[in-house]
Amino acid sequence: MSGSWNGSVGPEAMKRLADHAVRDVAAALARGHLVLHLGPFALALRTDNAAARDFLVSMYANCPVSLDQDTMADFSLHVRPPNLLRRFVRRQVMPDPGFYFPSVPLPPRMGPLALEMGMNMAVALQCFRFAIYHAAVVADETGAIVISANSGGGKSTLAAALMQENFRLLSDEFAIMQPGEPLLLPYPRPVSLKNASVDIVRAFAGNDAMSGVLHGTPKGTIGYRRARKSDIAAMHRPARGRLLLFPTFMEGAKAEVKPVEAGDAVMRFIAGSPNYHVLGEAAYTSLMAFADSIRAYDITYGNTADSVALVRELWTQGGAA
Amino acid sequence: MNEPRTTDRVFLEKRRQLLKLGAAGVPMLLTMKASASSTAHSALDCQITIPEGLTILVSLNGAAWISTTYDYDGQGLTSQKVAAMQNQSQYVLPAGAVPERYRPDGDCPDPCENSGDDDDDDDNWAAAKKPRESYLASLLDSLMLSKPANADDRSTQLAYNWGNDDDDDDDNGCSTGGDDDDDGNGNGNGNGNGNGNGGNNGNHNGWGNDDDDDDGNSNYDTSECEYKIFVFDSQVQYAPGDFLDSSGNWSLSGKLGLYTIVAAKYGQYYGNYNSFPGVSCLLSILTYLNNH
Amino acid sequence: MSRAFLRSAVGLAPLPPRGADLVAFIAWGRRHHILGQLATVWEQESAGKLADVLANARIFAGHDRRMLSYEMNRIARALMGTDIRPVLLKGGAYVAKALTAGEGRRVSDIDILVPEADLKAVEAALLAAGWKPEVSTAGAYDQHYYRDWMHELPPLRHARRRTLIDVHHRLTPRTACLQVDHGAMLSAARPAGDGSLQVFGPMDRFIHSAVHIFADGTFDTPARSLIELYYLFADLDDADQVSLRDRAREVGALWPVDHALWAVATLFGSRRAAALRGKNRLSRLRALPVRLAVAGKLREGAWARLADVLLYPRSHWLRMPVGMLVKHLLQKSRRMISPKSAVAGLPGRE
Amino acid sequence: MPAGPNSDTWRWRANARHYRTHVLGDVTYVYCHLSGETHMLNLVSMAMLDLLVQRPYSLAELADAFPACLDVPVAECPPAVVARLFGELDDVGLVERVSGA
Repeated sequence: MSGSWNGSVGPEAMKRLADHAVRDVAAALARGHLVLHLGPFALALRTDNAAARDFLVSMYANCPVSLDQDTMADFSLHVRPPNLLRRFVRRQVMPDPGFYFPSVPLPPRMGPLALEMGMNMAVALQCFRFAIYHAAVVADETGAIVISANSGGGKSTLAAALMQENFRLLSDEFAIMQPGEPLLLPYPRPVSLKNASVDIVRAFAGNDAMSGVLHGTPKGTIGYRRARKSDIAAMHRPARGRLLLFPTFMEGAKAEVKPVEAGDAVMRFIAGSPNYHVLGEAAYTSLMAFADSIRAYDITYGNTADSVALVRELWTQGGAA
Repeated sequence: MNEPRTTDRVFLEKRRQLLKLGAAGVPMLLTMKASASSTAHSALDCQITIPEGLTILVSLNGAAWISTTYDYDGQGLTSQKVAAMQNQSQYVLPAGAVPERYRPDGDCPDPCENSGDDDDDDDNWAAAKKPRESYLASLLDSLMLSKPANADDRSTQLAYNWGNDDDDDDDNGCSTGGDDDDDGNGNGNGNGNGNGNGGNNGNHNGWGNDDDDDDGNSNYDTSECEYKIFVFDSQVQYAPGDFLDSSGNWSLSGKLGLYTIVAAKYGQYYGNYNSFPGVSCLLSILTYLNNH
Repeated sequence: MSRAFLRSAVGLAPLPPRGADLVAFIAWGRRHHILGQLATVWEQESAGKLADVLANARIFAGHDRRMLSYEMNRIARALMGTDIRPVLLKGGAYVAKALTAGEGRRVSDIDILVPEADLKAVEAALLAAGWKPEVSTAGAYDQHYYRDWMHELPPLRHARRRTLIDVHHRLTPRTACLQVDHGAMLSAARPAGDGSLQVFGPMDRFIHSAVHIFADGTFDTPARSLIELYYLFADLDDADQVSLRDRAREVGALWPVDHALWAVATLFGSRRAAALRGKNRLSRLRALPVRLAVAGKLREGAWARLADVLLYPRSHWLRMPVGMLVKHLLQKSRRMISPKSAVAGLPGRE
Repeated sequence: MPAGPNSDTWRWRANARHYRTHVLGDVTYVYCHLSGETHMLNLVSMAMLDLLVQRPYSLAELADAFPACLDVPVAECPPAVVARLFGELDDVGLVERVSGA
């Protein structure tokens, strides 16, 4: 019985979500048989929530999916009402990644948020094959820019702005690092934008690039900028980090750049990882190689145009570290 | 591998400087921690919205009544007001739910004996370890003081000494504010203020009106010293995850600290039932912590 | 269905051949927290997504294993200079002895056994080395409950590493109707590693596992527990297998061991275990509830809930005489309304 | 800070096979195989670790040798400070007691 147990059909031959009839998609989703294949992960999804379903169909149209119950997945996610009673009494929805994690229950119209949060949770808390760091990653042919997530730093807005500058999107939420090697893997899901950023990004990316807007969520107003077809097409092509940024957005602030010592950068970067310690030596090896290959900066800016100009400059100067 | 460096004068001097820090107690070795802190974690950076006018009444034994409808007049507590508040409370927590630092001291006749508020050690504020959090906590707190004027003062004073200097005029006999003030002076200068000040601050808000000096009612009615009331004058939004340090320990102080504790306790007893504002956000964080 | 899964889990049967069954099998393994064990058996022969899933589980289990080894090292360090040699129980012992039962196993805390006379010294040494009483059980009632009625110190958590340790001084609660002769097992323990820690011999390991599973608990992780028994049984050499029941009788743990042999014989089809049970079967009446519960737990769903109903009172009944049980439950229910702990919402167990 | 009792007669060493190092500027990142933890050591703690790799020291011997190793007078690096720094290494399991000592 050698090599015969693989539990999946070839992902290359797989149809895109948009190529399936919506009815089939809905039926598979209702049973939890829809498996989304994105970057290194296969994620089995299940939901009855109409808002989450419509969001998925629209925002993930170009992703390969399978709709049969034979497909093995890395994680599974059920976006569902908190309990039976709630289904009828006061309708709510929440992500259930299969382990005990009572997340914030949300009104049904916020199904998309529950879905996206759940997909983040599934990876952040259950993935150990790769080291995960809380950061957005974009890249061109020469390498990747890693934007570390400072609270309120504008990571996602900057990532969306850099997409506009012809960088491809690897990931909005996680830098996913290959163990042993400083390679960053794409996981191109929609870029999640909060409050004022929603309109800022809409203004330069255009309405078609955007999801509908959710008002009054626990995180404020939320909207998503979709990953492009080209981002999805490159989802198996890793990139090597060249620039690590720690952004701070301050209304009206003058654009400023300050180099960060590699030793400090590493410490801050690990603090944003949910699983660094689980991977042990493999995570250490790749992170040290990463530290040797990047230049790190604190950047402060007061508007998106400034931040883009600043990153452009850092990107063209110096070449690889 | 650092052979060539060891002879370098600059290098030797650097080591010498570091050694001075080491002799002063600064750690020379840091262990990297993947973060349990919710701020780093998108799934957990949920916010709690405390509705405007929410009041928390705390009794001597640490029971709490929470009401979103009771309209406290700010004129000091009487037994009637306590009864009315309890009647209008939507949520009740049993004795022991609220930590001592938020409870009234109960020493009614004795003016301002030190309440022995020695709970600093169950907070993680000690020393200068968490300047960011304490700053954040105080800032958040300052945003919701009863008196806007104070809020402005305080927000510029960061975590240092705020609350000690201003209106805490020890006016009424049994105000714990007086006690806390002493406490605050004691350790606030050394900037271990989180706790003393936190409690202090809470006092101010609830008792803000103590300044009005109407000791009159507390002479015959011990409600003033058997209960403490905390009022959120305006709607407040905050991320409880900001009160977590990287080890997953809470640093809770002030009114927001109290609210976080009360919401967590509520979640512990009743889960999501009856939608206590913010309880699901807290439950998600607590569950995450318990599983990691 | 579950019995077939159990056999596949330890490699006695092939993996389910159909895709959908394989997906169900992995989902079952995930629910029962035994993907790590599945990985040790099947990762080499897997490809594609299945290999990914098993690799992921192996890496996670590797972390637990590292944590466990390091905790042992730290315990030995904390006790350095004393002549106390704690016995590692359960997972710790399996890792220290590199047993199959320890491979891929998920662990959340470490258990050690020390003679009751050394308890104070051990506690003091651990406290001095950075362990602290776990917040969720630091209240006076819990402390009293653990110290006076149970078989362990209240759990301690290391302040920096946040790992938990349970220090036992006996294998069943003082108050339980089953009293295992832990003294006999303690004196038969043997050194592990550099000798600063000890482990039970193979027979006693099996016996302790059986006691833990069938006589002391709610049987919360049935698949994991049963797989553990299977491997521990397989780890016994012929002579040990033959002497097993005698040793169990000697230390006063015969009936849990008979339950365990029943489980290994029935669920994994071990003839050896079946033969050992021989004619010495427990009376059906005594055996039935436990076995129904095991079967129920394995089936999950409504059956598992039914099994919980059967097992929860039982677990308490096993631990305390009735009068004390009433008192404890009363105290517990009172605590629901009147909590002792003053610190809210701190991370804690349960 | 130390992870357990200590005695002036016990001798300690660091075993370079138990960890890996990577220098980033003035700090060294150390991965410890035993604990699976990554530590950031500065020039002072790294100097002590390097010293303890060379041969075993008792705490008293270390108090003598370490100031010399740093090229500073004992007054700048008194035994109490040496003990505290050693405690930091001990606490994370980077040093081990030499058996028989």
